[in-house]
Amino acid sequence: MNHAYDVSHLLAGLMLVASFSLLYQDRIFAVLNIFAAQAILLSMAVGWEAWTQQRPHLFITAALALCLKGIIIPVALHKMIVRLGVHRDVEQVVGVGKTLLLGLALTSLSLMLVLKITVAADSFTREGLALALAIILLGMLMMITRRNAVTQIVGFMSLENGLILAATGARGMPLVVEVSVAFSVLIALFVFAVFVFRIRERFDSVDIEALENVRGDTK
Amino acid sequence: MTGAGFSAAPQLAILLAGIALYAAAAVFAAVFHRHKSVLAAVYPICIVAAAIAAGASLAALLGNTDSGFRLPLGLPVIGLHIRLDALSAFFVLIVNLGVLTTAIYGLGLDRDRDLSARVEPFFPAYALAMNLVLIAGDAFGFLFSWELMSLTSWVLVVSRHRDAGNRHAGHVYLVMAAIGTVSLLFAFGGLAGAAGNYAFDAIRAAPPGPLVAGLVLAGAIFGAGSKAGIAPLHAWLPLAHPAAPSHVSALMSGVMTKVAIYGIIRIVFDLLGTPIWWWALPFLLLGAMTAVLGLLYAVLDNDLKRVLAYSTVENIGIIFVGLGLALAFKASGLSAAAAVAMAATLLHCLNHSWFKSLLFLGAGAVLHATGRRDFDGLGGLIHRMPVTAAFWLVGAMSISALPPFNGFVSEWLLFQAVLAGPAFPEPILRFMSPAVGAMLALAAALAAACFVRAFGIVYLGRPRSREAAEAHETARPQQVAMALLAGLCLLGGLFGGVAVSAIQPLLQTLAGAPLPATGTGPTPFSLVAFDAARSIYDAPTIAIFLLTSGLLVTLLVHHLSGRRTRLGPAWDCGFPDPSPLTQYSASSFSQPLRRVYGGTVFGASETIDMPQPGDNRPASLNVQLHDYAWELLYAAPARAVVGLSARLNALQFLTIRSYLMLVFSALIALLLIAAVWF
Amino acid sequence: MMTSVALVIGIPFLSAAVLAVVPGYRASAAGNVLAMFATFLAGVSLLFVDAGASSYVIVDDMNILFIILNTLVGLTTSVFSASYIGHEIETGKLTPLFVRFYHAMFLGMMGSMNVALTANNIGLMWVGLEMATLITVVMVGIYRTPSAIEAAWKYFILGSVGISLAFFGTILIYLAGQKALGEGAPAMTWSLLQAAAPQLDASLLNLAFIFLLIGYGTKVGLAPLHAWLPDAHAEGPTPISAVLSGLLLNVALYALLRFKMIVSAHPEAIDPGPVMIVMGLISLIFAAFMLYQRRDIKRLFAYSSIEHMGLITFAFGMGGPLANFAGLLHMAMHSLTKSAIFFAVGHVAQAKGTQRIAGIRGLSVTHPGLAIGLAVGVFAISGLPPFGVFMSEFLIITTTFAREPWLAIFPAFGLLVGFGALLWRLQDLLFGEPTEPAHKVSASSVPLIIHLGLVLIAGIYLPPTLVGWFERAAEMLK
Amino acid sequence: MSETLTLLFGQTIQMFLVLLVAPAIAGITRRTKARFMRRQGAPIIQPYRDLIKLLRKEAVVAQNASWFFRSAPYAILAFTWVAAALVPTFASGLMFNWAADAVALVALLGAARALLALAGMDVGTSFGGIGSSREMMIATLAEPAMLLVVLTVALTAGTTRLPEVAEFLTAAPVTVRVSLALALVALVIVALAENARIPVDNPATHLELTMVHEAMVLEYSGRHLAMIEMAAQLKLVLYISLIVCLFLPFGMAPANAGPAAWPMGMAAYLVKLVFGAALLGVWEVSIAKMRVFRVGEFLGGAFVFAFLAILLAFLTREVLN
Repeated sequence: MNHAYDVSHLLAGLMLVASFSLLYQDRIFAVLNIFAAQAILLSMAVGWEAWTQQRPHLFITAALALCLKGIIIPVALHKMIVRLGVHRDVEQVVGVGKTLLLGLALTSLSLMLVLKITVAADSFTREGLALALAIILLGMLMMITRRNAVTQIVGFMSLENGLILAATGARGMPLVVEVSVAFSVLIALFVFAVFVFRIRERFDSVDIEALENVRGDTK
Repeated sequence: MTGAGFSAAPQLAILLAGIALYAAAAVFAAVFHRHKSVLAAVYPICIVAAAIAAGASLAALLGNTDSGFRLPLGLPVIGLHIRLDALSAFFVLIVNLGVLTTAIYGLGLDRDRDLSARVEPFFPAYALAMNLVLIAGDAFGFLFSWELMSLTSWVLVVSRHRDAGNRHAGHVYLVMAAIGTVSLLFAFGGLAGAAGNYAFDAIRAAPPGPLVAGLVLAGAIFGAGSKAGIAPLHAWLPLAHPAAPSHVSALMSGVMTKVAIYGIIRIVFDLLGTPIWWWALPFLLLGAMTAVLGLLYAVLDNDLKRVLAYSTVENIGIIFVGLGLALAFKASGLSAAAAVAMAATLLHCLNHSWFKSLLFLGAGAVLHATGRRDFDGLGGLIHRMPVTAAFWLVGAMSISALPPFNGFVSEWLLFQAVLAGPAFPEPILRFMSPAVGAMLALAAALAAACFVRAFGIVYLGRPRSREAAEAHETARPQQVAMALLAGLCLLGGLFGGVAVSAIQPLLQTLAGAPLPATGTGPTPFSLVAFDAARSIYDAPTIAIFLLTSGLLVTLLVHHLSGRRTRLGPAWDCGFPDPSPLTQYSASSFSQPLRRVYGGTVFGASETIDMPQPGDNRPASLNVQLHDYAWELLYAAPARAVVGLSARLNALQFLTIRSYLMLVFSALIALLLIAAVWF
Repeated sequence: MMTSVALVIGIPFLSAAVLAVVPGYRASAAGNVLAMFATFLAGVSLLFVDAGASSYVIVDDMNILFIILNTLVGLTTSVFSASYIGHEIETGKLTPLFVRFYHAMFLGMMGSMNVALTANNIGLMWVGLEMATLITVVMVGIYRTPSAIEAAWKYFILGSVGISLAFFGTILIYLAGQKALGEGAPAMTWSLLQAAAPQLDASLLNLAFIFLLIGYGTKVGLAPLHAWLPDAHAEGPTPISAVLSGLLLNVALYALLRFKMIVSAHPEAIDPGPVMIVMGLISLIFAAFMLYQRRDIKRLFAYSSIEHMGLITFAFGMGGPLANFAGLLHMAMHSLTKSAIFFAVGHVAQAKGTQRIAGIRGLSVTHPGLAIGLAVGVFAISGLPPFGVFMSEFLIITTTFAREPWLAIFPAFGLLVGFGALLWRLQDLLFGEPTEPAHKVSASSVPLIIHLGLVLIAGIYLPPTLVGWFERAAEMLK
Repeated sequence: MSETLTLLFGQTIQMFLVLLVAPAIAGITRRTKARFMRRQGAPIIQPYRDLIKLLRKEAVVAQNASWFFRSAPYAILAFTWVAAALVPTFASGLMFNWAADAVALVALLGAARALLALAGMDVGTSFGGIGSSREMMIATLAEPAMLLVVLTVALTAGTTRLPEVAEFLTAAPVTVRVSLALALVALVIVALAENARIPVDNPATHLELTMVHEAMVLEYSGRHLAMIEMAAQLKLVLYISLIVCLFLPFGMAPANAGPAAWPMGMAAYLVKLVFGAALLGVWEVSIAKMRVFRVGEFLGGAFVFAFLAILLAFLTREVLN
């Protein structure tokens, strides 16, 4: 049991490190690579859970994470960037230093919060949940501190990685596989939507700010 | 009366029949609104309904009926309570007499020109709503009907929607009505308590504590007071009342304001429990201020219907003073004085409903005949509309509290109540009563000035426009309506003593005692306030006296001088000018008053624009007035709301990232709170 | 019970599948109406079966009305859609293929909402709600104009983030229940969680509620999570706006209330009241101010929906039998009224060929019936009698004042500010010199009349059955 | 019954008494003024002659005058006359003294004034309007002041009925009360204003932009003018009577004394009237006419005095209580 705990803790910790790296990176390809790494770490973590919890169907989730988020989407986004000529630099709204500081603050907030309120829960739930929450918050932070659509998608996917981590960490939770499938569909739609909009040539770039030129209500 | 069931006193049953007739008329007219004949049929039906309802309420008032029942409608569990007691009956009488006369006036409306699907279906609906307010026996029913009353009258206010001014008036009106309703919601919330005892009986059984009572009082004064037109909340009233068709204006000004007063009486004198002396202070202060301010507005305004609306504001002020005095006396244990003040208040409600309706109907006749209601386009109508002019004169004298008409009766009683002021145990009240008396006196004098001006400018002199010169006398039913009201004004003036003895049981309930000395005067018609040695006003005697001396004068003068009369051009100190523009105008008439009062109250200033020599431009005198109530309480908040909304509107145009940031911040904020809290 | 619920959920999904392959947009419109009618009958049949709960679905006092309401509004909206969307083809805004797609998606959305409403499993509830959201995203973008796509995109991103947070909250609820109910499905079953609420882990519940409030609150449209809502309403087809405001917001709030019940039932968990009061008031007052600057008629009423969702959230935050009763009543009334308003707005937009308020004047002259419909709707939603919203607002304001006099000023202020704006706009629309053009209206006015008729009746008389449901649900809500 | 008849008789006497003495009072004032100006002056009976002359002349009415213009003088005279007849003069407790109290009296005068102001506007000339407008402006200040004065006295006496007030003051020990003194000052100012006297108005001038009363009646002639003049003279008598009744009531025949006491009362009353009229004459020669817009301040002073008076009256009551 202790062994199981160590491994899952290690994997979750590595995912958190990957989240920080995502915040740190300002090259778009590097972002994609790190995200792929995080997804692979997630699939390993989920696989580990499937094995230790004796819930083989979680392997489906692990496989999904590996294939879709670890391979297909990074590759697709890579190609898209190349084909569409998106800027290779990540446009940051908030500087890297500040972002990292904020990230640290969010991480400590989630650790403090979860550790404080889950005194009664078993240690796995506590640590796993705390790390998952930190990953989720960092994903959101990435979404709001980066301007490119691609990095925003990556931010959302990273957030979703945290969710899957939390869901698989919750022992015996039903519907996890179904939910992970649903999320995958969602992400696919996300990528597809950006791609479609670009193809329609309605917007100059995938930059979301360009999407917002038309704001409905006239000023 | 809390039990369910449908047993009702015959008066209530008959009243409900009348009310049902209103409902039928409204539905009927709404369904067949394309047929002018159906629209025209609304008024006869309303006359019948109003007569039935007025008769029933008079019977209920005289019989001191107290009857009610509960219907399984409205709020669940609590149900809808219907209740007719003497207080309701009194105001039901006011409402239905108003509807009766205005509906008679409506008979004379021109079928092709005046009838409209925007007015006729809503006229009975409006009457219906006002009646329902008065017979509601629970908070929900009361406010339901109250809002319905606002809503139906809003439709009437905006019925001539092409005029941007009317639309503006409608908007201000309904928003203000909503503010008032919310304030009343507060009041009833306080009365009902957390347990939700919304039925009046339940509220009466458990009156609120002093702090809550204070809040309820504030809510009631703000809510019902704004509806009645109390200053400084009154600014909607002179916009909305004149915007409606004139017979509706008559109802709004003459009758609906009384429904608001009913609301205040019901809450403060009935539901709120034993009064505390300081409750009277807001009434006295606001009332005295309103009475004077209303007339100062009226006397400076140049629009016939708006002048009447401002004068309504003034009269509401007088009624408020009466209520305040009654409350103060009641709280001080001076029941007899409370009865005098209450009698004055109630009679003034009745009287004002008559003369204000009369004046508005007359204004309607003028508007119909000339198409104008600005003083600068009227004049000399006494020649073309002698009947209207005569009745309007009666109305003007009544509203100016001149004997032998009815306005004076209530005014007189009120002064008697003021004179009982030294008996107050509270020094503040003792010193306030003479101040209030002074304000009332000032208001009375201003009222005379205002209506001399209005009558003089509109009916006397020479016509100031072609329309006025070609005016025609109004239709016969409209003359009948005005005649009825003028007759009521005279009868009310003569037999105030009788009226007071009819409401004795009501005074007993509201003030704690009836009038002490009614019927002890030298004649059966004498109005006696406290006792016959202290104060009597015997209108019939004075009227006979006046008639006799008038007759004597006529006989004497005609005996001495004959009746030789020669017509000639006007003298005017030898320099008569044929242009009617040389007459004194309404603005010039009010100039001295503006000089005396305008500077302090309205920040009035005059600038003279004198062209340089050689310039052909005419010189002009410009007057600037500030309506502070409007500027501070209406325009400024409206600007603030729109300004703030313009700033907040930036939030509509953020980037998605910023919106995400908002979501994220909300989450982090809650998490931080949680981190600190748990 | 199971049969009825199965029908309520199954009919829309199956019909959606069928309609997706049926050629001809007229047939699919008719099919939509038919399917929704069948669903409505299935919903009504719930009245005649015993309430109860299985591990996946539940029918109780809390949701029975909302299920019936959902199917009813679905039915009336499908009737409205049939005539409205037909007009869109005539004006060339949509192709027949898209219309077919529209009808199928509509049914799918209704089915998803029914899933969320009947779910006893909180995961299933989440799935239903998210499916409904995703489908509406697509529907909002159906016109494919730049602004429509932008609105859909905004909705999509914010909705997805909401989805994620709500899911995290669901996980936390599961963890909170895990100890008391054991691993597996029971810890995700609402009725079991509710029954065992006092034994759950209080602090986890608290944390869960925060995530659920933000997550589902995004769907409810609470400020500052509301940003998707006005644009989604304004740019999508009008029937979808009606369903969004009338149903989807309600369903999301319903989900939130289910969780509030669990949290409230735990003696040591924090009281969700204050948070809901604050968020409700922010939404109410913010939306009320935003109404003044609106130039687009649908965006105007979208903000009005935010306002009312804020008021409802406030009412539930206040709690207590009266406020909860009023909140539930207001949910039902708002649903009926706001969808009716959107029906009327759809008519107006077709009659005048624009959604811009400045282009619509003098409706009472050119389209009296429509003007009355719109005015009645606006007055009903503004809480004027004789309509149902008056009763709920009456109860909310009076009971708040009776309990916390100073607190009552805020909702009252918000409502008044909002009323000022709505009335201003309404007068602009109805009165004055009519503007050109003035087309004839082709869309059916029956749905409008039905909705407003129901709201009118509710304002005067509430059936005891309904009162009973609400009272018991209010009891559960604390 | 016979007592009623007696009282009715007394009332009738008073009615005609005031009517008869009114022109003489105006005559005395004018005469006094003339004498103080070192003029001979018209004889005291000159106003009677004027009235008769006016009555004999035919009335010239402007072509566009309405029925109101013609009937107003009758009504004005009737109202003023009734008011004058109801103020206790030589005896209190006459037949109809009870019918109208002080408040009603003010209102009766107000009615007469309103009718006169309206009559001034009927022909539609600029002068008429000037007069009416200024008259009403003055009234807005004078009437409340007067009402307050009346209320002050009523408060002191505990009744608004003038006979009772007079009796109370006669019976009460003579003490100088500040409130009553202030009230007296206020009432005198009001009386000056209401009777169109210097400094508010000048009864002897025409064609002056400052005129008030005369401007209103400019279009009247013949019998109509006679009635209006008569009403004005009656009003003067009324005000002097009122001042006398409220502040110097001694000498008045008590209510139950019967006709035997009347001659004494009448003598006292006439003396007081003559004295008052003469005093008015003295006052008028010793002061200058004010600009119209200063009148507001002047009458505002009356209002302030009256207000102070009633405040003090309330205070006195408090001290006494």
